[in-house]
Amino acid sequence: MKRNKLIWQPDRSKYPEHDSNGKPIVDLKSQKFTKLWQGPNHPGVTGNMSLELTLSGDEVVEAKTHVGYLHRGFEKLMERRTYMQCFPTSIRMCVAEPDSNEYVLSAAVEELSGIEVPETAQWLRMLALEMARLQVLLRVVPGIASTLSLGLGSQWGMYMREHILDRFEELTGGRIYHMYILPGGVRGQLPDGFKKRMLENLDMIDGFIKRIEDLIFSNNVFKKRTVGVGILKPEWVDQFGVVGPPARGAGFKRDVRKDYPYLKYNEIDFDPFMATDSDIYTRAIVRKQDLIMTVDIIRQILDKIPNDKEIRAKTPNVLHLEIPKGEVYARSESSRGEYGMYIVSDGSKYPRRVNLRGPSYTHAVALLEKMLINANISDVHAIMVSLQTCPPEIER
Amino acid sequence: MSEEQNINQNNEPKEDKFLAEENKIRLVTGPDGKQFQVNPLDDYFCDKRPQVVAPKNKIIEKFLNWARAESLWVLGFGTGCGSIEIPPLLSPRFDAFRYGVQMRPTPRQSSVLIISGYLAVKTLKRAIRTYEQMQSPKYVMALGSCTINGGMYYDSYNTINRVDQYLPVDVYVAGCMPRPEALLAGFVKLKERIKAGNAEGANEYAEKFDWYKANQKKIIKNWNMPDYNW
Amino acid sequence: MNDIIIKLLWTLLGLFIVLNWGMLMGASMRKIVARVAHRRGIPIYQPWLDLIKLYAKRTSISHGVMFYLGPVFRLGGGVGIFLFLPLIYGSEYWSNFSWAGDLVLILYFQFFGMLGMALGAGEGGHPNSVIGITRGLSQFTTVEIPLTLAVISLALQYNTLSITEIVAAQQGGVQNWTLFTNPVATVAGMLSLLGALRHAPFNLVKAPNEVPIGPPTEYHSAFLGVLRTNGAVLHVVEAALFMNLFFGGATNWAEFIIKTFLIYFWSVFVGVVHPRFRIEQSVVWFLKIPLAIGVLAVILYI
Amino acid sequence: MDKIIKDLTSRFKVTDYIQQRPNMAYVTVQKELAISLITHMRDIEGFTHFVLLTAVDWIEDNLFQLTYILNSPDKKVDLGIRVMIDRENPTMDSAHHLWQQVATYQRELKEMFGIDFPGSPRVDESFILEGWDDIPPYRRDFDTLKYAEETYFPRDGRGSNDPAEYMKKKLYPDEEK
Repeated sequence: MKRNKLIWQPDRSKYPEHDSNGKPIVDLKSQKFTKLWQGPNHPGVTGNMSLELTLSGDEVVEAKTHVGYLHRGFEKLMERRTYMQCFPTSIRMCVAEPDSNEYVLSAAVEELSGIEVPETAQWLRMLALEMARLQVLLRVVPGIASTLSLGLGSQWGMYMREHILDRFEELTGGRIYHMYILPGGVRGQLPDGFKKRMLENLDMIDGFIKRIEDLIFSNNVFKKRTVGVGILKPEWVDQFGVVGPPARGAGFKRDVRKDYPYLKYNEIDFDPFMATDSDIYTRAIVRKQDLIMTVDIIRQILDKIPNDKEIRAKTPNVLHLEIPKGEVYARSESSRGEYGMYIVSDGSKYPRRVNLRGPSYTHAVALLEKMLINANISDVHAIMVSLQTCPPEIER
Repeated sequence: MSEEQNINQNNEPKEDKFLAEENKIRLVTGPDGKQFQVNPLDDYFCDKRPQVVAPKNKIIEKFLNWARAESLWVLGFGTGCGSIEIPPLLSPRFDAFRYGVQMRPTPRQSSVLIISGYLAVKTLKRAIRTYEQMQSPKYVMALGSCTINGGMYYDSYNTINRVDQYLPVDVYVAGCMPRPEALLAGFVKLKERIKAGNAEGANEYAEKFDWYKANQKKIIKNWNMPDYNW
Repeated sequence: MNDIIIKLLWTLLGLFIVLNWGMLMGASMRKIVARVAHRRGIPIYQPWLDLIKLYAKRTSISHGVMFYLGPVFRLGGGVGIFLFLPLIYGSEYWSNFSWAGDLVLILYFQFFGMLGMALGAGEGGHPNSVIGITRGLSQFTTVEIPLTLAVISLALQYNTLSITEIVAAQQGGVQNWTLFTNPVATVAGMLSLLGALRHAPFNLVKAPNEVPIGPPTEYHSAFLGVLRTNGAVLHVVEAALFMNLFFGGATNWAEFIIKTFLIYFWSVFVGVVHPRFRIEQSVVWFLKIPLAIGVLAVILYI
Repeated sequence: MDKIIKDLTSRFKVTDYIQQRPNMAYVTVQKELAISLITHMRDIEGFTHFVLLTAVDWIEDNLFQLTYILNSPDKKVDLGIRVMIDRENPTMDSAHHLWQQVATYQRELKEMFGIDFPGSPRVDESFILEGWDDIPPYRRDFDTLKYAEETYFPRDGRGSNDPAEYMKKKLYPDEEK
């Protein structure tokens, strides 16, 4: 497809007028501009946040993100809780993919207190993390088309996701919140017959991927809506701290699993997909390839996982778990990109400070505000969904 | 401009430091050259309190309640983490459409407000606004233990502990977070309540309007909008 | 005098049938879409319950006189088409008030409801409804052009502007349908039907993910009830219009029901597997292929 | 990594060097030199990926610790830069000209800790909280439980146990201490 032809780039150098700093002069009383608030109860906005858009015609002149609708003060609350009590709190920081939270917190705690994790536990952790990524991607890959009113793929994806959640229930006992990864290891063994059922589900997901390739990725209307729209320029990647699929779509091969291998990722054969076009369509393709890769990784994990009984390291009584003084930053790759937690310990039972670095923090605020300028009002939500913003991790 | 400021200093009885500039009392020059004072909060908005609309005929009301119960239009407003379980509710496995539950994108058209989890103060303001924009009869369903007694956020400075102090709640669904099955059970419960004629939350809100408003204003410090603005 | 009243009563009965058939059709379409998504979908009686609930709302906030009149105009548009549309060919009672130039009047009424809606939505004052109605009007203008061209082609072909006569000319077997005698005009008409019924990819007007939900954003309770009533009527009469123009009309109710169902199903069928166009894309789309086909259809019969 | 640190020690007087793990280190730098150090790291050493900026409240020492974590995508190393600033009147030079995203972090810090970053765009606008008129909530001397109990309406009958005591009673009845 001739991509250049589809890119819609009107000349906006003359109107609206810009001042010397390059900011548009918006005079709402002149009736040339419209102020449009979208959210928090707007079905197109991902999660509970809102956009304040200034429109000139159909085009966005100025965009502001408003967050804070989900602020619970986690970082304050965790200062009042012991390390063990932090776990149930931390997983609620990002609802869509709670396992990353568990992992980064326990990785940070283990690193500070020097706990060695048994090998089987590491494999099981990796399984949980990849399953979490799988269930997110099953929701997100067709979700971009769902924003553009093709809800069918989303419905199928949700159905597939339910099966993965069933497997989660089998493995951990929880449907959304798992609390599976704890300092020193994991909470349970692989159940009997889990591998067989999981492989059956993965086969089903393979079929699903073929179906959405036909339904979504080869659909001409979908291409027309997404190719050349919402371009993330490569020079913004460092400027805005872009990570994960948006960065990989812009030609930066950044994947924490490859760059800073944690757990047993260096024993697994995978290669993150990279593209350079950096529009919505490319990001959707990157996510779809991630989905294929995740399915492959889970197959490898199930193949290589050792059948060992030891899944918890010897840890001191969790009630008096005290952690040596120090600070640590632990990171992992979530479905949205680099996900990290910075913990400062003052040697007591309670953390001195916990700070979460979620990819949405920059994606949804600084980057989104930049990307929405000159976007068509119809594309705003497609751009937003393609960045996969998750409000709870912005305000925590 | 200077005159406007003078007016503000003189006539404003108590200074509301969060009041936005466009909501302050100011002098406006009319087309005939006369100046008059405008208080936007009083003058530009509806000044009618919500009214209690009592059902008239019992038998007809019974029939209408049945129709209302079977056609629950839910506002797509995910206020908290419980909203992650709303999409599965509408997908093949749970399929709430069978129960007459449909999603509506605008508060004007919806009849059920789902408070899906904890409410931060900032969201509470929007939830109240949304609730008031909905048309009576309207129902509130609150999910999760955090709406019942604060749950695990009992000590958070930014989330409220009990929703029923601010909005009349019809059904609570416990759990953190409630599973879709629990949500479906909650819908069935709500239907029972409506069919029995007990779900008169809108009237209750109108009756105890002052109490609710006092509670709401206690924690929402920058109210910054008129009291009646639907 | 008496004749007129009796005819009016029959027409009202027809309106009642069409309204119920429209709701049933809408519900079954939603069930079909749900089936594609592996769901069971709404109960088949859901639209009636929704309608009762909407009319039974206890409060309704109004924004002014035009806010009242918007849905009324919209309903006027739908019922207006119905009044002048012959439903069953050969039946005196079910042909409503069709007369020699009804085709032109119907084309006018198609726009009438949209304009009324524009006034009401403007009074509602919500920016989303204003954006939605602007999009709706600009899209509908371009949707009308291929349809008008197809109608002109038909008028040239059959030498009449009366729907009854067009249907009469198509009697006597499938081979006489416009579908086969004038396929080019049929294609142009069916493509414009996609835009008129506003399913994907042309549903940007009420796209819930972008402008919730377009023109009726501020409409609620009985206002929305009127709009929904109109929607049910309008869907059937639009399908019936196309049935009369291109598919040989109907000689009895069973034929009417099957044909309108299939014609309406065509737009759902396209819609369920497509995302939506942006407004300028859909405008350009209608001004390209359907317009060219429409022009071709006219040229062939000049 | 060692080479970089040695270089930094001579140029920017960094102290308290801690090698956390082979690819992660922390240093402390004076407030005046911090921004030039960060600029140096970004432009010369290739630490182009800004990971996070956050603050830690050391109320005992009357200090705020600001932590900038920088990452070098090529060398695959991280550097945490600690800056100690006074708690009484906290101000810090803004770094938003280096990375545009930093403005968001600074807005949050201004709101949650009350640390001022003069010149940072929109730093005075409220970011997360709305209508907050208490002391900034992430400071250690703000008691969130007390605030919550006073402001909201706790439901009666909610019991709370100290988990350590409770679990000791239930799970480890024999254990001493």
